[in-house]
Amino acid sequence: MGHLFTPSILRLVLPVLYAVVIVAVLPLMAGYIVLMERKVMADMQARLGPMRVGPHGLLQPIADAVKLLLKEDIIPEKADRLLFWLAPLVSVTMALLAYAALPIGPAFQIADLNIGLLFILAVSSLGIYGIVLGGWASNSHYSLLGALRSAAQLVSYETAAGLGLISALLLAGSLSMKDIVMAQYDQGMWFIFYVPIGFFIYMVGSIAETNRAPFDLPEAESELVAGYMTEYSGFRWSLYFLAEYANMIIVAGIATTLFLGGWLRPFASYHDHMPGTSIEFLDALPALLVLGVALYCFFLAPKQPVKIQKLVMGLVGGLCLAIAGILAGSLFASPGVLQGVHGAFWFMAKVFGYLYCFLWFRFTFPRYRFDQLMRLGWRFLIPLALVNLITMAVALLMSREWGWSLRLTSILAVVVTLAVAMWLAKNDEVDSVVPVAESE
Amino acid sequence: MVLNSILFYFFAALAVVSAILMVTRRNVVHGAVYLITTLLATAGVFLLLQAEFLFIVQVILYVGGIMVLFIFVIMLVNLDVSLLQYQFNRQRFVAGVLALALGAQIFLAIKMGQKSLFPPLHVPDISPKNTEAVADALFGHFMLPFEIASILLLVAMIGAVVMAKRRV
Amino acid sequence: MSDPRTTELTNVSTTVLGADEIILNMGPQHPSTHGVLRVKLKLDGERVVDSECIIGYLHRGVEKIAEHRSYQQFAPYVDRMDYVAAVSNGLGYCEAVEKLLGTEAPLRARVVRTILTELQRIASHLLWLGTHALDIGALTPVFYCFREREEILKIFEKYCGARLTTHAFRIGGLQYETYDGFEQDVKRFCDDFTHRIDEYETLLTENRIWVGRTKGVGILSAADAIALGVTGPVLRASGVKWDLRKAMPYAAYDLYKFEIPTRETGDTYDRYVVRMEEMRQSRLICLQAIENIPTGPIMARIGKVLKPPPGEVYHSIEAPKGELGYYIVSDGTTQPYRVRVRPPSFINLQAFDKMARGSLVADVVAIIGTIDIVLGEVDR
Amino acid sequence: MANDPSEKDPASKPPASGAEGKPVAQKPAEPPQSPVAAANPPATPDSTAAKPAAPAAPAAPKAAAPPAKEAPPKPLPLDNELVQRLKGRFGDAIREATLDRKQAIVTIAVDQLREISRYCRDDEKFDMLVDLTAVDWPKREKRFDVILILYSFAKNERVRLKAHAGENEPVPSVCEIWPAANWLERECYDMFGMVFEGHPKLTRILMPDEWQGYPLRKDYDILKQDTDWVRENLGIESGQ
Repeated sequence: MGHLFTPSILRLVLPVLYAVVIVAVLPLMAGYIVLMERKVMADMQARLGPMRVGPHGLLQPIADAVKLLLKEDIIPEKADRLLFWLAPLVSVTMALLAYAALPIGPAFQIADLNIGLLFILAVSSLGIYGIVLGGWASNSHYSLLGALRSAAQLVSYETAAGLGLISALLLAGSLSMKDIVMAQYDQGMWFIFYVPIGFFIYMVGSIAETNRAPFDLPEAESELVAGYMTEYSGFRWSLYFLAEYANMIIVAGIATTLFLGGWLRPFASYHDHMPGTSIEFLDALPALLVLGVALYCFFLAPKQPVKIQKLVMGLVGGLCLAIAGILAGSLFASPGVLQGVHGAFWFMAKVFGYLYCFLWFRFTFPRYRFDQLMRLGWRFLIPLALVNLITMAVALLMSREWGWSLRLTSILAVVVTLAVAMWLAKNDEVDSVVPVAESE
Repeated sequence: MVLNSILFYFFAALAVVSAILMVTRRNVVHGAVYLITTLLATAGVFLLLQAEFLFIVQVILYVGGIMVLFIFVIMLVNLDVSLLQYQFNRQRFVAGVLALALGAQIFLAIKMGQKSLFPPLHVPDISPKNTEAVADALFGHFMLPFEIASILLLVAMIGAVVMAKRRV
Repeated sequence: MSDPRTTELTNVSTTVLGADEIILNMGPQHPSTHGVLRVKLKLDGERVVDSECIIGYLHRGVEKIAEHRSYQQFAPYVDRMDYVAAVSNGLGYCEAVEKLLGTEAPLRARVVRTILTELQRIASHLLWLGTHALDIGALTPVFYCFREREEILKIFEKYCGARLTTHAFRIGGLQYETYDGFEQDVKRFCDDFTHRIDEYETLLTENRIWVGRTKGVGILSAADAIALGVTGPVLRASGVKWDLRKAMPYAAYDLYKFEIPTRETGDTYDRYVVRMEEMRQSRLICLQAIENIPTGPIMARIGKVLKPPPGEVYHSIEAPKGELGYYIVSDGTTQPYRVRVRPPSFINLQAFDKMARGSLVADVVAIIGTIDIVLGEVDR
Repeated sequence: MANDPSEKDPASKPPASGAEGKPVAQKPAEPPQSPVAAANPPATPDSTAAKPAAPAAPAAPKAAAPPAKEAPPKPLPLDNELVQRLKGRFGDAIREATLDRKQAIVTIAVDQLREISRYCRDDEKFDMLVDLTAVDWPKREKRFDVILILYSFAKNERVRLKAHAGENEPVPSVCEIWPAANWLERECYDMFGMVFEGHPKLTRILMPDEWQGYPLRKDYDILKQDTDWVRENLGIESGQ
C-alpha cells in the first residue's frame, strides 16, 4: 500500500480531493450563510426569522435549494441566448476558481501558488463579466442600468481594496498565502494591529466588491427592481446567488489570511516570544466551544414542537459532539494533525466573524446613492489607501534602518494616516452635500 | 512533457479559432467575448512558459481591466445603428498590397528562425521565483524606462480627464 | 415661473455619449410608490430631466357616492380615503357637518377626539418613517416602527372595535364612551414612546449615509411650497411656521400647549426632522389631554335625522399629511348636495415634479417617500 | 339619482342618542351644554392646559336652549373692508357678498376671474389657493359654480370666490397665479367638463383618458356609462 501514496501521486491526488470537498461543501455553506443572514437580520429586528422548516429553521437552506431547482427557468424572448446562458456560468466558475489558493489549514490548500494572492484577485475581478454580460443579455432597461452601475462600482472598488491589501503585503514580503500566514506567525503579531487602516479600507472595498450592504446598488430593490438579475429565474438565478456568496467567503478568506492570521490560533507564537510561559489551554478552546453548542442543541431538542424536529435537533447536537470529539482528539495527536484540524476551525471562525460584520452593516446602514458611492471610492478610499501605503512603507523602513520596534513605528504611521483621513473627510463633506444645486 | 505540448496546442488552437470568430461575428458583444477568450488563451501560453507573473498581469490587466471598459462602451453606445449602415469595401487593391507585405515578413521570420521552430524538448526551467525576478529587473536594471513609461501614462490619464471634464 | 435650472436642463441637446434619453416607467405596480402611483421619468443617464405622475388607478368616486348617502351613512366612506389616518379623516368630516348644522360636540367628546387624532398622527408618521427608511435602504427601522404602531392600533381596537378604518366618531360627538383603562393604556404608550423615538434617532439622524441620502434631496423653497398649495410637514420643513391646530384651532387643541417644528432648507432631511419632532409634540398633547378628561355628555343633542339648512361650509383640519378640508353644500334634504374633499396628498404630490427635476433616479424613490402620499386620498 | 334607494324615510334602527352600551360616566344633572354660535370656539374657561381649576363642568350652565332648531340665520349680506375694496376696484363684477356660517363668500363675474384672483393674491395677500372646485346646479341656466377658496397667511383668514359659468362657457384658468390650480383645474375638467382656457395641459387626471361623459354632473347616468365602457373595453355584456 505504501507505494500508492508516493509524494508525486499525493501531490496530484490531494489537491483534487480538496477541490472536490470545497466544490461540494460550498453550495451547502452558501445556503447556511443565507440562513445565518436571515436569522441575524431577524434578531436585529426584534423578530424570530425562519422557524418552520426544521428546528429553528435549520433545514431552511435545503428547502430553498429544492425550490430553486424546481422553479421554471425563463429566458426572455428577445434575449441574447448565448450570453444569457454564459453569464451566470462565468460568475460561478470565477468565484469557485478563486478557492484554489485559499489556505484553510496549513495542509488544507489546493495549490500554494507563488502568486497566490494575485491569482485570487485576478480571478475575482473576472466576476464582473458575469454581471455585465448578464445585464446586457436580458435586453431590458432595468438590467442594463444595473449592469453598468455594478461594473463601474466593481472596477473602482477593486483598486481601493487592492491598495488596502498591498499595505499588508509590505509586511509579509511574499505573495504566496502560506508565506503570508507564516510571516504573521514569525512576527508574532497579526497584521491587523500593524496596519488597521489597511484592514478598514479592505473591508469597505470588499463589501463594495461583493455588491453588499450599503453598496448594493446593482440590485437595489426599490429603484431598479433587481438590477442585472431581474430576468433570471430558477436555477440560473441561483447560480448568481451562489457566486455572490462564494465571493463573500473568498473576500472573508483573504481578509482572514492577510490581516487576521489565517489558521493561526490567537497568540499562536506566544511561547517563541515569551519562552517559559505556556498558554496551551487556548488549544482546548475550540473543543469546549463546539461542546457548548452541542449541549445547547441537546437542551433545545425536547422543547421542539414537532417530533421530527426533535429528531433533527438531536442529530445536529450529535454532529457538534462529533466535531468536538475530533477537536479534542487532535489535541493528543501529532502537532501536524493538531495544527491542521484546529487551523481549519480557527480559519472558519474568523471567516464567519468577518461575515457577521457584513450582515451587521447590511441591517444598520441605508443604501448609498450611486454618485456618493463613486465619490467615496475615488475621493476618499483610494487617496487614503495610497497615503496609508506610503506611511506604512516609511514605518517599515524606519524600523529596519533605525532599529525602532515595528509596533512603535506602525502606531506613528496610523496616526499620520488618520490625520489625513480627517482632512479628506472634511473637505469631502463640503461639496458632497448639494450635488444637484451646483448648476443654480 | 507530453502534457505541456498537448496544452500548448490546445491554447494555440483556442487563440486562433476565437480570434477568427471574433472578427466574423455580427453581434459586437459576441465579438468582445471571443476577444476575451483569445486573451485568456495567450495568458495560458505564458503560464506554460512558467512566467506566472506575466500570466497574472495579462489576466488582470487585459481581461480584467481593458476588456471591461470595452464592453462598458459597447453597452453605453448601442451600436445597432452603426451595424445597419452600408459597409463599403472598395480598397481591394490597397488591401492586397498590404497582405502581400505582411506575408513576406512572416515568411522571412520563419526562414531565419528555422532552428527555433522545433525547440528542444526540455524547456529551460526559469527560476521559480518569477515575480521576484521581474521585480528586480523592473526596479533595478530598467529603472529609468519604467519611470518614463509611468510619467507617459500619467500624462495620458490627465489628458483623458481634462477632455472628459469639459463635457460633464 | 420658469425656473432657471429646469430650462437649462431641458434644452440639453446632445446627451452624454449620444445615448438617447431613456423613458423609465415606475409603477403603477412598484414596491416603493406607496400604492398605485405611476411615474413616467425622462432620464438623461441617471439624472431626471422631466417627470409626470399618472394617477387615478384607485379612483372610487367617493364624491359621487356622497350625493346618494345621508350624512351619517357617508361617514365610513371618509375613512377609506386616507386609510393610514382614518381617525383624522373622520374628525374633519364630523366637524364640518357639525359646523353645517351650527352645533358643536361637547367638551368631553372634543377632548377624546383630540387624543385619538393625535395618536393617529403618531401612527401615520410611524408608517411613513418605516416605509421611507426602507426605500432608502435601511431595513431595520420599519420593524421598530410597526411594533409601536401596533400598540396604537390596539388602543383603537379596544375603543371602537376597528384598527384601520375605524369610523371612531359620529356627527355631533362620540358613539362610544372611553373603555375602562383608556387613560392607562395611552399613558403607558406615551411613557415608553420617548425611549422608542430615541432608538430611531440613534439609528438614523446622525447616520452619515442617511444624511448623505437625504440632505439636499428634493428641495422645495417656501415660495414654491405656498404657490403650489403644499401644506403639512412638507410646508413646515420649507420654513413656513403654519399649522391649522394653532392658526384655526378646532376640537380641543386650544386647551393644550405644543410647539410647531419648522426647518429652513425644505429638503428630505428637514422633512424627516419635522415629522420626528411632530411625533414628540403629539405625544405631549396626548399626555396633557389624558391627565384630565372632562366629564359630561359625549353626544350633542341633534336628533337622528339630520336636515341641515341650505347653504355651504368649508371646514379643514391638520391631518398628518397636511390641510384636509371638507366643502359641503347642503340643499336642506338629508343627503348632502355636494361634498368636496380637499386632499392634502393630491396637492402635495403636484409638487413632486418640481422636487424631482434634476435629481437622480435613486432620489426619486426618496422624494416619493418624503412627500408621504397615500393613493387612496390622491385618487378619492 | 336614478334608482338609488330613496333616503327619504329616516333610517329607523339607529340607537337612541346617548350611549346605551356603557352607561355614561355619570349622568350630568344640569342640562347639556347648549350649542353656542359655531365658528368661534365657545368661551370655555381659558383653563391653563395643565389642570383646569374646577372640575371641567361647563363654565356656566347655559339656559336650556331647545336642541338646534334655530339653526344659524340665512346667509346675511357681508360688507367688510375687503368687499368694499373689491367693489371699488371691480365695480359690478362683484355680484354679491354674503356670510354663511361665519364664512365670507364673494360671488364674481366669471370673465373677471383672473384679474380678481391676481388682485386678491398680490394686494389682498391671499397667497395660498386652498382649493378650486365646482358645483353643478343643472336647473340654473349658468349651471356650474366655480369655487376658489383662498387663504392669507398674513391675515390668517379665508375667503371663497364663487363664479357662475354656463355649460360650454370657457373659464379663465388661474394657473399662472397659483401653480396649485394646475391639477385642481384638470380634476374639474375631468369631473365636470369645464374648459379652462389658458391651462398648459387640460387632460383627464383621474378617469381613464378615453372615458366618455363627466361623472360628477348631476345628470350623469352611471349605469349606462358603465355598460358602454365595459362592452367597448372588455368586450363583455355587463351583467348590470
